[in-house]
Amino acid sequence: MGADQAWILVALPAAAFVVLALCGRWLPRQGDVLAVLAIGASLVLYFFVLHDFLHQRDGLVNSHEYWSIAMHHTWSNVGNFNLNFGTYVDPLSAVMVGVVTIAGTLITIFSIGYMKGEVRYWWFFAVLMGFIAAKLMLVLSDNLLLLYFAWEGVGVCSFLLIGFYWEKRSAAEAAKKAFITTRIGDVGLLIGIILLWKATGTFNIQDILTAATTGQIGHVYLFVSLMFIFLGAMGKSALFPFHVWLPDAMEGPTPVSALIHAATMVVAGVYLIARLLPAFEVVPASLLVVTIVGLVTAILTGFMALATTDIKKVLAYSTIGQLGFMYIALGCSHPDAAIMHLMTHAFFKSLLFLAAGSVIIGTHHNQDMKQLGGLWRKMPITAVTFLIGSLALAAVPPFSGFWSKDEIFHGTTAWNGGWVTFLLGFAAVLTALYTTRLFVRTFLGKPQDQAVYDNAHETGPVMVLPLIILALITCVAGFTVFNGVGRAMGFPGGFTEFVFLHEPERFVMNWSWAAASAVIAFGGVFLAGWIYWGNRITISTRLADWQPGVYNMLVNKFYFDDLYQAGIDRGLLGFSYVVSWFDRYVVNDTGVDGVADTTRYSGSILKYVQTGKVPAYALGIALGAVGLAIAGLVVRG
Amino acid sequence: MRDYTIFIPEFIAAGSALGIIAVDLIWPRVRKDLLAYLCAVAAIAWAVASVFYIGKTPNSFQGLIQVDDFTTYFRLMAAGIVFCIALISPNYIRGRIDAAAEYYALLLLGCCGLVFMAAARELITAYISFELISFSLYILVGFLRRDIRSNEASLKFILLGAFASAIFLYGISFIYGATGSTYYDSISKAIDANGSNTAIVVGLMLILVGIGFKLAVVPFQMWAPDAYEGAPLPITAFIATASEVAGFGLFLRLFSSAFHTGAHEWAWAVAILSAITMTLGNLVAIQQTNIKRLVAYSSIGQVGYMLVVIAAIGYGDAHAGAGASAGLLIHITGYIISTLLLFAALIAYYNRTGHDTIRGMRGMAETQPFLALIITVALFSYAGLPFFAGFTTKLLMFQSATSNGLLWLIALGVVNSAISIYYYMMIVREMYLFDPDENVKRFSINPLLAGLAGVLLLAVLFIGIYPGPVLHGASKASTPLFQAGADATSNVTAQMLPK
Amino acid sequence: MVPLENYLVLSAIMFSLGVYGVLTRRNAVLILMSVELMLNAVSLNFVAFASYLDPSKIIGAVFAVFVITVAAAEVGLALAIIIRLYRNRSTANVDEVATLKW
Amino acid sequence: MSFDDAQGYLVLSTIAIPLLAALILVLLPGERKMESRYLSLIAGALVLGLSIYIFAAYQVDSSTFQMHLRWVWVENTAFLGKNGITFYLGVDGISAPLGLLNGIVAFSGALVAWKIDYRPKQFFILYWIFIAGVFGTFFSLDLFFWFLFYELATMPLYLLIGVWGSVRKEYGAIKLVMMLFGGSSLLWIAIFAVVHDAGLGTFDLTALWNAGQSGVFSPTFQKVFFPMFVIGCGFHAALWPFHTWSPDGHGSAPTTVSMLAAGVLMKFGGFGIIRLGIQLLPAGAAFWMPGLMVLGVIGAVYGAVAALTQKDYKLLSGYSSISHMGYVMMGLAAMNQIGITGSVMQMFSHGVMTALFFLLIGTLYDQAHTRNLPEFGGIARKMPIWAIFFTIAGFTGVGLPGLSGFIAEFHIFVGVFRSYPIFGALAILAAAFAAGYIFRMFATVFYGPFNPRWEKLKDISPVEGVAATLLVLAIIAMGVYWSPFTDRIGPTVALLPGLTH
Repeated sequence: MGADQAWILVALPAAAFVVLALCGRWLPRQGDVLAVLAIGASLVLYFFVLHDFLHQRDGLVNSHEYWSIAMHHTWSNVGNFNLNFGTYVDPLSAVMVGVVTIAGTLITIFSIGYMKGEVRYWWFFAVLMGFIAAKLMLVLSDNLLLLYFAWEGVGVCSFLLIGFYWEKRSAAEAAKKAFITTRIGDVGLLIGIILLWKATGTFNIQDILTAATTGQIGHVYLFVSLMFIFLGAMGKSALFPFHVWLPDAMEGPTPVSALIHAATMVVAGVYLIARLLPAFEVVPASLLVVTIVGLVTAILTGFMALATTDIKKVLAYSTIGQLGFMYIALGCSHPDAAIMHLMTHAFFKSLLFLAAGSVIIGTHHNQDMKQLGGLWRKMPITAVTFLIGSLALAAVPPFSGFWSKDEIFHGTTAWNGGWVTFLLGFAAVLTALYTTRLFVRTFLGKPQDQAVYDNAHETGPVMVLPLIILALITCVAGFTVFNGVGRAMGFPGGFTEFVFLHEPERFVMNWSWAAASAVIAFGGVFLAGWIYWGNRITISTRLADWQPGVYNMLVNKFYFDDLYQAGIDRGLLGFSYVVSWFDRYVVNDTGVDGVADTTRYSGSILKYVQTGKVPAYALGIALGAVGLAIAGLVVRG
Repeated sequence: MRDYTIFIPEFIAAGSALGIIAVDLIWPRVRKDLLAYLCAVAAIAWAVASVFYIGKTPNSFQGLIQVDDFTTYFRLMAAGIVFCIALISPNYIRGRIDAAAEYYALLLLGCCGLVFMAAARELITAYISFELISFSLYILVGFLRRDIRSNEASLKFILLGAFASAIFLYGISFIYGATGSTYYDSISKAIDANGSNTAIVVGLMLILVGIGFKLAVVPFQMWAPDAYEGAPLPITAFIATASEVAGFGLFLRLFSSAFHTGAHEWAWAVAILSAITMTLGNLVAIQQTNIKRLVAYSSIGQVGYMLVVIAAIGYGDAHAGAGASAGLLIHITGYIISTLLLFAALIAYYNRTGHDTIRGMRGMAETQPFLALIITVALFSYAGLPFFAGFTTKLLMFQSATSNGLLWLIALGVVNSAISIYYYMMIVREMYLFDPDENVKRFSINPLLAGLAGVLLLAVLFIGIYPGPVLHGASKASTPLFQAGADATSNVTAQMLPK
Repeated sequence: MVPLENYLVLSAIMFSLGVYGVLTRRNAVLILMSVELMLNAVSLNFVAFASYLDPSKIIGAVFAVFVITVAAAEVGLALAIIIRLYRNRSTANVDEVATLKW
Repeated sequence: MSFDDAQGYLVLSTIAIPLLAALILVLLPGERKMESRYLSLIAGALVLGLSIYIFAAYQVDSSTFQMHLRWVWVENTAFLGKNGITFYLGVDGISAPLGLLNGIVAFSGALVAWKIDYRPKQFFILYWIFIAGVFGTFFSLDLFFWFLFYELATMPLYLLIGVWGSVRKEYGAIKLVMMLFGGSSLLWIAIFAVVHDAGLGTFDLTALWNAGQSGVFSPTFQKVFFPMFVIGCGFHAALWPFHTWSPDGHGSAPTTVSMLAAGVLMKFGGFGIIRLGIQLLPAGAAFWMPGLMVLGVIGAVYGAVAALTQKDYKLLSGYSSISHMGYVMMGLAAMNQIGITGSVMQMFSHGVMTALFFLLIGTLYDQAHTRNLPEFGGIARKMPIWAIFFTIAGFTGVGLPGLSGFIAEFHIFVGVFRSYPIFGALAILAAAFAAGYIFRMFATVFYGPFNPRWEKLKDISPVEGVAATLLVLAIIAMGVYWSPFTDRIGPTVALLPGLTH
């Protein structure tokens, strides 16, 4: 099964989706086994594809050359405007497919336990498979149009999954909000794609990149189209102005949050920008924009995470923060750091979400820190796995988070002036802070709500197994950066030699940087531990009294949600009322009915000419005759 | 050179008119329906006789009456009208009119007048036949002796008719005075030779008044709504068809052969009259509640559309004029058939329910679906909707009349026919959208009427779908109009006048 | 020879008197009389044109005769209708006879 | 009789079968309701089969008129010269997909009309006259018959809406009919002028096209009469200022009629502009197309924004039709091959989508008898299958890739971007608004807490289910594999005069 049959990876989950959607209800165990088989098969096939892909490299003369396998055929053409779709496998997409398939398999297994007893059990797996198929297509597609196809497919599946419990009004609203916000982003993406097509005449990514790098597209034009495409990425990755939908998306079941809102969907934007990075490099200003947005998002969500008490919302904000980190790495034109962080983040964040899920199942559906506390005695395995995940998130050494965040720090040195590095450090500290706060308030200290604490219990093996596997992966994932480890696994070298922008660079352990980032991580952890573990409640309440304004602002997520809601209600819907009023009363009543009434009214006036009296009629005739005669003479004269 | 053989069809018609009166006098107790069938048979004989003249070389009686394809076309139309009116009248007349014989005789004589109006090539004959059909109409309108509305209508009709014919005569005297002759050809040669002067212009305008009155052109149309409403139903149909056909017969003949050389004098006047007529006719029709008055205004509107062709004759050259008058002939044929179809249904409904207001037709789709279908088809044909005669004929007429100068008038005509769709739909609305009043139950209609209505319905559909043959006949009829009929009359005038 | 214009002016005056009569009179019979006056004016006109312009003088005279006969027939018919109306409505005043309107 | 003529008779039978069905129905006694329904079903199936065959049998490589049938009707009489009026049918890349659309909508309409039991015979007579009119307009190549069928399709609407309509049916009926006839009276005038000015004394469109494209009409003539054609057809296509019949008319029409009116009748506008505007008066088109683009954009944005706050879902889908037809106008106004191909595809996609929309709305309205959106809630629990169909229709409206909506709009956007980038961006923004009103409808109608008032709602009936499945198949077919459409439409559109490549 060679790399150019990569489309089979997409076909398997897609077929599962069709089968489950049509007759999932009547399948044995409502089709969850079929789902796991489909995603498992894709995982196995992925390894074959990877194996074949790596061996193709042997034939290359020097290892520096960038190799890839592309396969496409024409789907339709209108004159010279032909759309051809196909797959494109290269190191970047290989890693992404790996992340999706591994995380997907584990999460599908986990959700068998989590979703037991749900009303539409089969529908959940159907849409899950649909989502995975769309995500794989997105990653493997070789042209922007097919990418946009998959992009929208991913959006729809996220809408269906967020709105899975659609009986709840909040879930329905959250799904609607998520889809519309990402849809606005997609509008930008579509405009960007068409602008690029207008300049290059093709949708194929590689052709566009070569056209951009060889300067065939004007700088300003390229900048505008890249900004539009970045708009799409911002929508999907819930970056700064569009971040409002991700916290609400937690309404969906936890495996959904794990898979979609941690591992795969939100990182689609990162993949897209990484894929188009050569074009971004042609216009340095765009890289600056990406970095700034990344920074603002990281810091802002860091603060928000500190204020919320719902464990899933904290993880959601942390996801947005980590995405900010990835965009900063991209901004510094280090896709290797960004993709590595993406990979490691996918594993430890899905671990955290799944652990949070098992906490929710274990404590019978409550997820508010104020009720939880001291759970580590009741749920030891979940507690340990949660600890490993949070340490990785806080970038504490040996765990995977540390290596990838270190790479990002290394990348930010590219910006002179160091202000990026400083802000990144600050964001890293914030990350460590809220991660430790989350762990401490959930698992350590006195149980806040005795009732919850008493009947808390460890979740079943189906859910615990994936947790353990993910925990192992989290520990190990960081070491892939080393050359030796990579070579042992069959890769040409360390992670940075596999995924690179211009040329592979061997990872060299820079002790000073490693020490600095370790200090930041431990500092944050101990600071949070001191605040929250010792006399924990008083400190956070003191913040509320000391600076009520700041605290309220944090709790209300800087009032962005209300800002957008007001903007829509007053702006858009107001404009819509005006337009429909205008249509009803001006265009319709005066324009159309007005004309009809005037004709009818004029008719009713003219009818009174007919008085019924003979002399009046005779007068009509006489006047007509005289008028005609005079007019005849006048015209002739 | 008095060739009486050319009048055989008219002799048959007039003879049978007198025959009907004789039959009534001899057998007073004969059933009145028999007279109707006699009249119908006479009409058929008339049509058959006139068919023989198709394609014959046109010869004229002393240059006064020209029998050519144009006259044959009008003979066939006249025969058709009499046939249909004769068949739809009997069960209307049964209770209401006692002098049935005179009724049918006048129908026949009136239509003779119609044919001669179309066939005349000389002003005196034209005037005489103009008066012949007017007189028969004055009497027929007043036939319901005890109904005050019929009396009032005929009074108005005759007073205003006399007034208008006086003006018409005054115009003719001026034309005669200016050109020295009453023969159309010598008039046109005279105008062509020494151009037009004030006398001719005034004369032309006054002639326009006379014909305008007959066709109910605005501002001379005020008699029409009252006459339509007052007259008995079959006679309303007779007025709507016969007087229109007669008026346009005279209009076409007179203005194509006599005044075509002085066209720039009257073309603009006809265009303006046409514009006013169609607009007022359609606008006032929207408000009507009585079906007969609505048909009156709708026929005023239709006259407005047909005047466009006369204006086109004025603006265009001989070839364009021939094409345009062919369009007019096919439209007027379609219009007659639709009107007869409409009135056949209205009479059947009136005989049974006695309603002639639109409100009275409520729920007809329930009580008598066949009649409702007939009325809808007739109205849609008036409005010019597809598959029905109105659409094809109106389209062909307007298309033939299109010339750069007249496009505004045709645009107005099209807009007016769009307006007319509204009030025809209002009648269809009354019939289909509402349930009938409780006391009216489903009833059957007289088989004769139903048969006639069915035939007319097929005719309307035929013209609407396949206008080929009728258009061919109309174009053959309109060709002789524009050939200078010099050969027929020149030798006669020379011969008559003493050397 | 009296010039043609005099005759034409005379007939024009008679014609307009007739029109005035039709417009102002309320009684049907008097309207009828004014119409007859107009017809006479027309026949005068014909005869005048015939004598002055037309060498054969035939057509004008023939036309005048026809006008007179038609006028006579018209009067007979109109009076019959007016009598019928009078029997039904016992009035010949045109203004009262106005039920058919609008 | 060559194979091509045989196919010509097939095209003829798409018009003849509906008329024959109407004729048989006339002769059928009124009370026999089931017979009239079965007859309509058979006729619907036949028409569907024929339209599919015509679409399939259309040779993709030769983009000239195929399957043509020509009977000389009236010739060399009065003002008509050589083949003055000919009954001339032909199929080209543009009319083949639209014929298929009509076949599909006709069959599903006949199915949906199954539950009409107030005088079904009369309903089906008028219904089949409408369908014959639509087929005639798409396939006839003679201006006389084109216009005859154009008006024939509009004629029965008054009675269809007036007798079988719902709320405010009289107002909706007379407004719809009067506005459409107002529009077609503009067409009358323009046709008279064109036929006269061509000087050939014939209504044959192919002759008129050659005259038009070879510059017989003077530029000023074209500048005057092109807008008349566009506005005349604009009434049918709900072009912006002439659109007000769409919400009211569809609002008060019965389900099947609003399916037909929105699904097919609105396509007359776009089709007419191509046939009579672009092909006949290219110079006029070149001059006026920016104006049409502006109207199209206004229509697209205006319709979407107005739909955002509609309380009544029938009006809402009326406004959404205006918005989608705005895209069609923009595609045409782009005057390049991709744009016009996109607009023809959008005509097909919107036709099928709106038919599905109105079908589903009709099913809900017939049971709930209220059209006020806020009163609904959590319907999906009571009507799950209906909810799935509605979701698919909604996603097509939003323009989700994989469904026909996206690929059609995508071609239009690409085409419009090529000539007017700003308008293209505006159009894509309007597409985002579409997501607004459709998802607002989803959230209020399906999801959210269940409103106990709708306890007794039953799911979609099997007959309507079949119709809805047919429409969904069409949507997905075009959404996933659209090259059959682009291969047919593309080459024909390439032949249109005055295209900027």
